[in-house]
Amino acid sequence: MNEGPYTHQASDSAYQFVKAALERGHEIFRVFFYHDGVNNGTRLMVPPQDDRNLQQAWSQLAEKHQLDLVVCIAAAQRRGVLDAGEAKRHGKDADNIAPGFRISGLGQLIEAGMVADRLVVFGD
Amino acid sequence: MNEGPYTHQASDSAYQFVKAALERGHEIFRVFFYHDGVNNGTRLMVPPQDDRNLQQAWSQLAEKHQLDLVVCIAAAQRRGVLDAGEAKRHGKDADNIAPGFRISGLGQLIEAGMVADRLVVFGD
Amino acid sequence: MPTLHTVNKSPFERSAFISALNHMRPGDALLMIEDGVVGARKASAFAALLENASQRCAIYVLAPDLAARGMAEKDLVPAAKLVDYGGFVDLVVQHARTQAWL
Amino acid sequence: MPTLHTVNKSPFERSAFISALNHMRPGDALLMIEDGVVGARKASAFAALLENASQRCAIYVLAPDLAARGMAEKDLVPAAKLVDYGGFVDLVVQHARTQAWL
Amino acid sequence: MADVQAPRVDASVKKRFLCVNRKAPYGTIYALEALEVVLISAAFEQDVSLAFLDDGVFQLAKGQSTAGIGMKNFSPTYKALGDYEVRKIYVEKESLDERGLAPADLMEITYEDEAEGFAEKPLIRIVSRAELSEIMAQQDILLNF
Amino acid sequence: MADVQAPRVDASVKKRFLCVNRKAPYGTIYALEALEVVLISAAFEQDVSLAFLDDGVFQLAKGQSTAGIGMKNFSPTYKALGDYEVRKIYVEKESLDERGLAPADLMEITYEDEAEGFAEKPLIRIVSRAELSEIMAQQDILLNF
Repeated sequence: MNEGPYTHQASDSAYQFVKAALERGHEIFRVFFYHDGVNNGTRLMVPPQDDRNLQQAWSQLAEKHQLDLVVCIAAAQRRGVLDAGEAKRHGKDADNIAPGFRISGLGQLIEAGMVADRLVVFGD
Repeated sequence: MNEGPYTHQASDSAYQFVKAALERGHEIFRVFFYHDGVNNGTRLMVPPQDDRNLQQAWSQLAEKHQLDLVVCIAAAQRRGVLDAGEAKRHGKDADNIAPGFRISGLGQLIEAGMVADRLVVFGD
Repeated sequence: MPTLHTVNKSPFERSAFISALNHMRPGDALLMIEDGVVGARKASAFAALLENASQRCAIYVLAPDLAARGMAEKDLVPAAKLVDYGGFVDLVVQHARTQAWL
Repeated sequence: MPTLHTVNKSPFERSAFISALNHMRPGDALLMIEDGVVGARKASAFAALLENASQRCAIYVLAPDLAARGMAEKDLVPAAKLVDYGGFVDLVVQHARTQAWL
Repeated sequence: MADVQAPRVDASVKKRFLCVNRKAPYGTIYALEALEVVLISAAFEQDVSLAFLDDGVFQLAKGQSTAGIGMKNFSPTYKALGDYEVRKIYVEKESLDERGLAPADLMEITYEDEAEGFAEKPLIRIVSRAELSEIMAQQDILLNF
Repeated sequence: MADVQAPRVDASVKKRFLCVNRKAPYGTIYALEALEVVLISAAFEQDVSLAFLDDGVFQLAKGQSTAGIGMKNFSPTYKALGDYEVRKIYVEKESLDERGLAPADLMEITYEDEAEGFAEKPLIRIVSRAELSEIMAQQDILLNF
């Protein structure tokens, strides 16, 4: 997942794809958020009430299916997506990571490529 | 300013343009951050030490030249950029707006078009 | 095992569609999603190119994205087959790898 | 008063460059910035088109963006004039409006 | 659709704004957020018009149905533009042609002409590329999406 | 350039990864963040190669100088790829031709061949479009940027 929410359809497409794969009985080893994709993982988003909330959609799907949603740490730092530990480490007074997302390294993408049978990229 | 920091060069280009305009003695009436551009206004970004910090660059330029940096409220809500008031209003436990940025409505863009002699758009 | 190629951008806006066609091998499949679906319109500037590619590759269009843009199967080149998100998943399974022409 | 057109994307990647050329009026100016600078390369697929446009419009290329991509004036079509960010500002002032072909 | 604010500037300023729409809807948010700008602009009593060219013409396509992609269908809002004092919507003919689209493939967008007993009149004007270039050259402000 | 982590999976898994680079540098971050993926992948002892096609060929252009745009010049990192066990960098000939670029316009990237007394050997291989299509078809994983 290479793009943030709302501006590009990539997050919606990836979400619909993952949901369909789960419905088909496939296992989703991991969803890796890279580049602007890390912006899907902020709990501060407040979309209009008649619009979808992409962070909540991902978080709820993760909870229901025990999905591993990984936000790339280097990409997240550049763009201001932090968990409590990261915030503390960098002297920031707030964090914004959403439930169900965890911050980890790029190696998690390579690892996913090694373990999973298929890897699909969504982006701009 | 229609794009977020780092992924697209738009924020860098707009920053260099504004700096050059100020050096030429022009007045910058306002910088309006729309679409993903709102993501320039998060104080949580922690880019690598050998890279530029675009939020700080904007904040410092704003302080030095009394620039009016306006983040579109509707676009910011969608993407999770909030000030303390917005956070409270929406029941969020944190905010992330950076110093020198203020959140306001889209009318500020129209108003800027009415008042300024020129309007230049930077985006993807 | 062949490759699934996805194109998510309009060929009128970006060259990714042409790049995909240029790199597809016989037996590969092309799936047009998001704004990419508009590239499958019949009577458009890209219709002939797509019909030609369909001689050696299967052409799929994501139906929900097509409907969002006000189009239906009747608006497309005859070679295009509609799939839903489940069909997208099946295509990923049926091909050894996916190349996303972002 | 004429219009300044900015193009920030490569013509090899997007159609924005062609759209800009198609909508420029005699006396308008084109400024190529960011990845758009690669469209001013001589001997590229777009060089003839740009030389042709230069008969009726001024063509500018943002020098800092050109240098970032490993190029210099000698790599460009002869009609292209280099400007820095200050020159960009001057162009905006000298034209009544700016059309950004995003 | 978005908060309306009272203009805080000299109300006698009236400029020509053209909102230039070049992207297909849904694949990116530019179409929707451009529309939000137009709706807001009504409160400022400016001379606002819209141009649809390149893939922007798909924004006006009839029969958009977004149930399958989980996104909101905002195309009905275009039909309300007449109520927001928009009087000029330009669609480029060459952009339609290249995409195999005809004017009949676009939504009908009308306004009520007060001067003629609120008669419903079409808002969309199909213009050539040369005409659109001329229209762009007559504007004070170009809002690019 | 980024944190190195020990692989937590079965170390005997060895897949062919191809990093497909299609965008010019600096205008977007994809080139830089793709490079970060390649550097990290070295720790996993996979068979990683890189392809440069379309505007991606500009990533390898000689003489990049970013002082004027305030961004970091990351092009020297490509020259270090040999030290990260990368042995195959493919550049598409047709993409060079269309852009008026010759192989001599690209940076020299070499690796030390252990089998031949650490002789410096070129890492870049110019391949035709057909050859690159074939190479893509031989991969397990395509990383698209």
